Amino acid sequence: MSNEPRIGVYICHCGTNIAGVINVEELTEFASKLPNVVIAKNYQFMCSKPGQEMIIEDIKQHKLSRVVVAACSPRMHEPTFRRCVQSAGLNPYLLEMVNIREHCTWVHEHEPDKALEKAKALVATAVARASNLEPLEEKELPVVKSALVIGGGIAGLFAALTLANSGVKVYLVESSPTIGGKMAMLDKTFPTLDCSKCILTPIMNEVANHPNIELLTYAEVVDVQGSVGDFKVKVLLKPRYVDPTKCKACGECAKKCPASAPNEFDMGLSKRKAIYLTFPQAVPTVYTIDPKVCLYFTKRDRMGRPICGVCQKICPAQAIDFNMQPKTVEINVGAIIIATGFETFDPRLKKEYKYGVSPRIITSLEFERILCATGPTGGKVLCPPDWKEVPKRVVFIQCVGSRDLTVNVPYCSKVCCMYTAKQAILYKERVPDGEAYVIYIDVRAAGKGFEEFYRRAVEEFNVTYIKGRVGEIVIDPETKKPIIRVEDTLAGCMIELEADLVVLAVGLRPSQSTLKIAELLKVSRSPDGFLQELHAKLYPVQTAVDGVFICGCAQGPKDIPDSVAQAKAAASAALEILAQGFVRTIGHVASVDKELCSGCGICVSVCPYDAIAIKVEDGRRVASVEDVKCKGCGSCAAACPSGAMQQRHFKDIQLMPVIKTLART
Amino acid sequence: MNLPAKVKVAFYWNASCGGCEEAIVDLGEDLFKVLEAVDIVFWPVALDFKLEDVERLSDGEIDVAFINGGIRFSEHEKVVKLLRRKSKIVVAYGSCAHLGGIPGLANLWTKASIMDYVYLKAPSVVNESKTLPKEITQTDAGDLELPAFLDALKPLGQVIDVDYYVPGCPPTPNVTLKAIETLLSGKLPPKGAVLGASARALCDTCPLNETKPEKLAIKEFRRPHTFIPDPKKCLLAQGLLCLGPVTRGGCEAKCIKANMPCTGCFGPLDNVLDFGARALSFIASIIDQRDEEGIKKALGPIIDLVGQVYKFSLPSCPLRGLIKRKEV
Amino acid sequence: MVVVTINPITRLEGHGKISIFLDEKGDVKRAFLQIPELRGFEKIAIGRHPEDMAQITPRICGVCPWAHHMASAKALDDLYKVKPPSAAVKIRELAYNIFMLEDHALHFFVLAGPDFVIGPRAPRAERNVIGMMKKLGAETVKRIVLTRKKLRDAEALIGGKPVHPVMALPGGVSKPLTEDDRRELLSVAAAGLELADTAYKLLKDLLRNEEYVKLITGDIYVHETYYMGLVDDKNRVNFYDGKIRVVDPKGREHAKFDVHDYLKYIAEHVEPWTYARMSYLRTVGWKGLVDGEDSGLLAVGPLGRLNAADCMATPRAQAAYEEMYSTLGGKPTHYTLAYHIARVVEMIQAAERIKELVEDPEITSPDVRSLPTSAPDVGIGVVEAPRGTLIHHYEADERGLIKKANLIVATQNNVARMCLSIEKAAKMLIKGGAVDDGLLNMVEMAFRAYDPCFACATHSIIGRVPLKIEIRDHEGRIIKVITNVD
Amino acid sequence: MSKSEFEPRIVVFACNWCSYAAMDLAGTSRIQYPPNVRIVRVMCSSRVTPEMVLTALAEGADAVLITGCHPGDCHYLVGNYKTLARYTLLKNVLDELGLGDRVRLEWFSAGEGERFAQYVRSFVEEIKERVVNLQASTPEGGR
Repeated sequence: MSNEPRIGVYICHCGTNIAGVINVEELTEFASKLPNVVIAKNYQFMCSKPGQEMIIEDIKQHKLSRVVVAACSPRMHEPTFRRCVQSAGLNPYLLEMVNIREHCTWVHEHEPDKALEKAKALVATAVARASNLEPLEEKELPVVKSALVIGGGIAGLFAALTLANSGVKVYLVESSPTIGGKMAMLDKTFPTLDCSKCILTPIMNEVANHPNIELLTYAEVVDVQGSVGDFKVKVLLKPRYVDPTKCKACGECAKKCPASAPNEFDMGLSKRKAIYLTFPQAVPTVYTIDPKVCLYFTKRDRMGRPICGVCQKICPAQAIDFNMQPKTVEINVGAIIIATGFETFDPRLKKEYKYGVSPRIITSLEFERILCATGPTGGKVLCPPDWKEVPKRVVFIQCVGSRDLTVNVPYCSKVCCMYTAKQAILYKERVPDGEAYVIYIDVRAAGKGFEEFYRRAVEEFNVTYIKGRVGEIVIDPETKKPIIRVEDTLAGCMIELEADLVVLAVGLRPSQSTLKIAELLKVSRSPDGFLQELHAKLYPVQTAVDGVFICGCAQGPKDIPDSVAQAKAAASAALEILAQGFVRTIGHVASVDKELCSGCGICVSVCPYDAIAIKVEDGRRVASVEDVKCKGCGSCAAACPSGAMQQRHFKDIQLMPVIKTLART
Repeated sequence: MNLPAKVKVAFYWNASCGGCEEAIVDLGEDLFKVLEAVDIVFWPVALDFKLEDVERLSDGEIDVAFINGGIRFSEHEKVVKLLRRKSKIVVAYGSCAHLGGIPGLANLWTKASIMDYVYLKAPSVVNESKTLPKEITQTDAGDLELPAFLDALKPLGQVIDVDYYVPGCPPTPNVTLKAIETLLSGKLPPKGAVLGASARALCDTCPLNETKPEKLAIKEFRRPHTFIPDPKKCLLAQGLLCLGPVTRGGCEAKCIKANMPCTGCFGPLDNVLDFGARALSFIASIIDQRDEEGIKKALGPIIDLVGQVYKFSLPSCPLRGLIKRKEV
Repeated sequence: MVVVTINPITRLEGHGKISIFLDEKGDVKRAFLQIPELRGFEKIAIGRHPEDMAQITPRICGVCPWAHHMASAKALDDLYKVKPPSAAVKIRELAYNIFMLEDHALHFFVLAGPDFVIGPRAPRAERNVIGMMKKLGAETVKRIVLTRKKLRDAEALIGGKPVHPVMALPGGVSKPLTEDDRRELLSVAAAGLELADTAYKLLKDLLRNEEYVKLITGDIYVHETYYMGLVDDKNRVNFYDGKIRVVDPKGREHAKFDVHDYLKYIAEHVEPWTYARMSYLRTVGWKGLVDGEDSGLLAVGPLGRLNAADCMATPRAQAAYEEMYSTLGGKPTHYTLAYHIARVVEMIQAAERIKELVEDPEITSPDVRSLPTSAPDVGIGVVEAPRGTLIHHYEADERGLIKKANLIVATQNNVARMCLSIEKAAKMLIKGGAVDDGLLNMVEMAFRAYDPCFACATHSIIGRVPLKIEIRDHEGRIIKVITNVD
Repeated sequence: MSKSEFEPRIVVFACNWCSYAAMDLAGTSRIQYPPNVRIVRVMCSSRVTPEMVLTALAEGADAVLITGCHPGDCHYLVGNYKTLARYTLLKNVLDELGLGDRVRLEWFSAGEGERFAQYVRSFVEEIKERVVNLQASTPEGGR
């Protein structure tokens, strides 16, 4: 590069948007006299083909080494003009844009003189900055063509399938013994009333049998190192104590097993054995021993020997292995998709709803199990805990743990209105002479076929909707039945409603795994606790951590079709990186002058991306930046007490002239 | 620039404490070596050359003038301007000449408020006639003159053109020797350079640097008298406001070795515009709090932030001309 | 009207200036010592963290930073009402005695010594440290230089840096001493004693010269004033701690008080022709720059301390002390030049005390910090600086910041007497316009005795000392130039 | 100088993602505000150093406005928390130097174009008021 920069200044009329307010000729004249400016021109539409060609021509003819374009916001056309100067052989970072439209003529339309004065200051500033700009390089780093999907619910399954079908090797990690997630627990799905398992299990099998998918169930991600394109992930495989390669899932073991525990899959409404298969269609179809319950692990005789081991004795496949140990495997992936799902709100936090006080007050997910053919009642609608009485009046209460600031949940859980309508319909189908009431704040039925579905509940199934927020539920001391107290805000009167069964439509919360994974991967969470997308509209499945994507209810409450759509979106976003085969670093990353660095480590403390580390080089501690992790915020440059750390394109020597020029003019 | 074999050297002090003079004497045996290599033409502390003698020298005749202390009196201005004219190289020696030093903290107040306190309000003063020192006092024998107390203290570079700086309060013998060696070597660094010290911050040579945790995260800073720090662990990591990260190295970490945090007497590094502002930025960067209340809590014990970050450099702050000085 | 100005002569808070006015006959009409220096440390203190004062105040004087460091430390202990562990007190006292010895030695050997060793009227070219080297022998001088370095290094070992130490904190010191440190310090103690002995031997040799004794006890350098210094519970000289004792010109105890009462006894006077405040006894009152029993003027520093105390705190120093008073004809002694002798007596005490403290088993105790528990309020501390009594007085506001500071620096206590000394010497030595180099040096000697910081001397370390005095008539014409410049 | 004649200069630091976008939005919405502000674009408000603020003031700016994404919305996760900490400390020092009222920190989301314009309007008024009052109270006048 020659010593003195040769700057070309290009002022755009933007039709009358700029030229209609300020005198562009005068501005051009002013620009032409600024230091190092070789040429200054104006043109009607600089972003048009002729405008760009003019710049390209000038760069070549006048040997311009810097280009200043005074036009619209750089957020608008900086990429355009960067490409433009690049096509003329100039490094794209040697372009400087001046925003004289959004920040000047459009906001000072009625003060043309002052606007011109300001435009001059802005152009002078850009010229001052342009002189100190440096060419920057965007590096291309190779990408490992494999992906990790965390979570085996419907979102994780579709994310995995989409990637696998595109030829990407996928590791699917699920913390429970089977994939399928919460959807496997559902009876039917709204608004079409498809059988949930009927549509889910084929997908589960497809995943299990896919040659590109390696299923790691009963497993947890414990450590993640590296960055986009090259993550090194440690996965802990918990011991099942059953050899999955030998187990034929004949079920003999469970029949003989003497120990039992509440069945999580039935929300504790039924029991399972210490050795169990979560549900008959579980994938993998392999039994698992729960060491917290199993007598082999929990009880010893006087000699210190385990008191049980019956399953091992009777297993025809000899699959039982009590000595199985946890195992850590290490995998190398280019991208990660988080699909760790949700948990339901714990209604105990709403004390006035008496959940846990009366067995007649249950959650919607519990009711879902009651409705389900594989559930505790085989699909018959009966009252817990003795499953004898058919409830004749069921009251559904909406928004339990949603839109409720008293329990710190300001958001709407999105699915409860519709699943409640579904459950009311299913109840009425099975107990036609029963009464179904829904107490709601608002019915939110925005979705394809949703409003129609809700109308069906009201009109076809005579479900009674009462608008109001339940004040409290009391238990009748004699009948022991719950009595709901609510103000019907439409009728304007207090209502007391005795119910045989109360179903609390609990909201959705981020799962524990989601919280853990967020911390591990340094993905931030939005105030609601769910994972924070990079941008709510433009980058809804990306995160601030490059190469890490999110989908399903880990990102926020949503229904099945949305989860599936988002899963495919996350997969396609991951594919952008994986298919391209490389990642490109940005130009404006931090860089350290090691000669000046004292290794004090202040920069390490501020980096949100762990892109800086202190390394010992030539016996000295110095900061070292990992370009691919750096996102170019510049916080480290502001923190560096030595001036050793600088952000490229925003160095002190590039910003200070800007500030001085602006402060003086 | 090539210096003659026996260079002519002047030493001068302004509003200084004499510690810089002591620092020269503390060269011990090395002082004799230095004195052999140079010809001292002015050193009021040690030699009785008069200003007139300096005036008689031709312009540029002095090869190097080492000037310490800030400029606080009219006479200081007069002398340093004279020395500038007579010297090829002017070196601002020590924190006060370099940055203003601790006496520069007086710039938080107006000149009148200082006079008012020292001569009228101080508890031991008995001054019913409200006498203040003045520039000319008539006595029965004749007029007595005093130099004028200036509005503010200035570092040397704000009064005359300074070629080089030697940092420290006072500069250590090693720093002084290195600076003199550099000057005598004939290979002169670019103008404005800081001589004798490191190009990197104190942390670079601090024996405790490697004990720093990976990320510094301070929930609440602490003051040195409130707890007993672990002498084998980074003091900053323990919550003491150690300015080692922002302070030029070269002092051999003497304060740290005495279990006390760095207070910044060696001043900022080359790429740093303002010591205090840069210190603020790094201090803020390691505060592990996210809201205003938390940040204030973290800073809570550090009530006198100005006194911490500008202890040696207030007169060098770019805002010096804008400061609203306190009048009481 | 004729004015002789010696400028610059000294450092106090900076430069000093002597102005001598001659009348038409060429006799001295008036002579003034002016201090043209002010930095405003009492104002700088306001708003600071109290514990910072131990590092801020040493910047008042880089020659005696340890005195400010210690006075500040004691004021801070008092401010926070915290008692340092006894090992911490001993470490402070040890460092302080090392400093006292080193500072006194510099003055005796380099700054004041040549006046006596070479002779007050000897040519300037010889009356300096090079001349000392010839007279004492290069070996002795080299040993002195090395011992001084040893003492300075010991200061750094204990306090971080010799100039502007950092060790003192309210409630103790920042760093305990190790056994390794003790071994190092034992050799320092031995060297210190040797240094004090060398000085004492030299002094005794000098006092054998009757001419010097006559000079010391002559009427040029004598002022009857009050004397002030710290004494311990047995009225022995103490540099670090004790009560302030004042004796009158007859040697009778005038007052003995805790430093908290200093405002009852000490006041300061302001003159328009100097930036230095002048201390005097509030109990007597400001009577102008006059001496005698009615004068409230004080003398502090070595002579002030010895006159104000009943005896020394260590045996060899006590012997030297007794010898001094017998040589000078009893106690108190008002001879200004006796400062030099008193300084050597103090060097012996400092050296002996260093040894005692280094050998104290407790000196290596790790327990060197007491943590303050109460909020800062009012704190006053005192030490004996080499040049005299030094008082720091701080008050804190409700936020715990310094809101008020009063500093009575040693030389402020002496400055009035210095003015007297200079004027008297000038009047007695300069007559009929006869001003020569030797005479001017003798005027300066009146001033140098006080050691008002480092550069009291117009002595050179090397080479010639040019001096030029222009005497002008009342129209400003030069009527005479006295110079030794070639 | 009267209030109407005095035109203060305000240097505004804007982050690329939220506040700069808010200023763009003010433009595209043609919301008018006084031309006294001069905008410096950085990627994140956490790039703004106290030295930049000092430089702006020392070089003649009457005030400095630092802007960024709302807390929790930082494009770089936590950059604006660092900005807040740096600003809080700087403000502490500037208050002590009597210059605290010259520097502000304000968050603007990309959608707050109107609020930005409104903020600038009142900020400019406030500074005019203050500077003119100050001039009236000091005999020398002028800055």
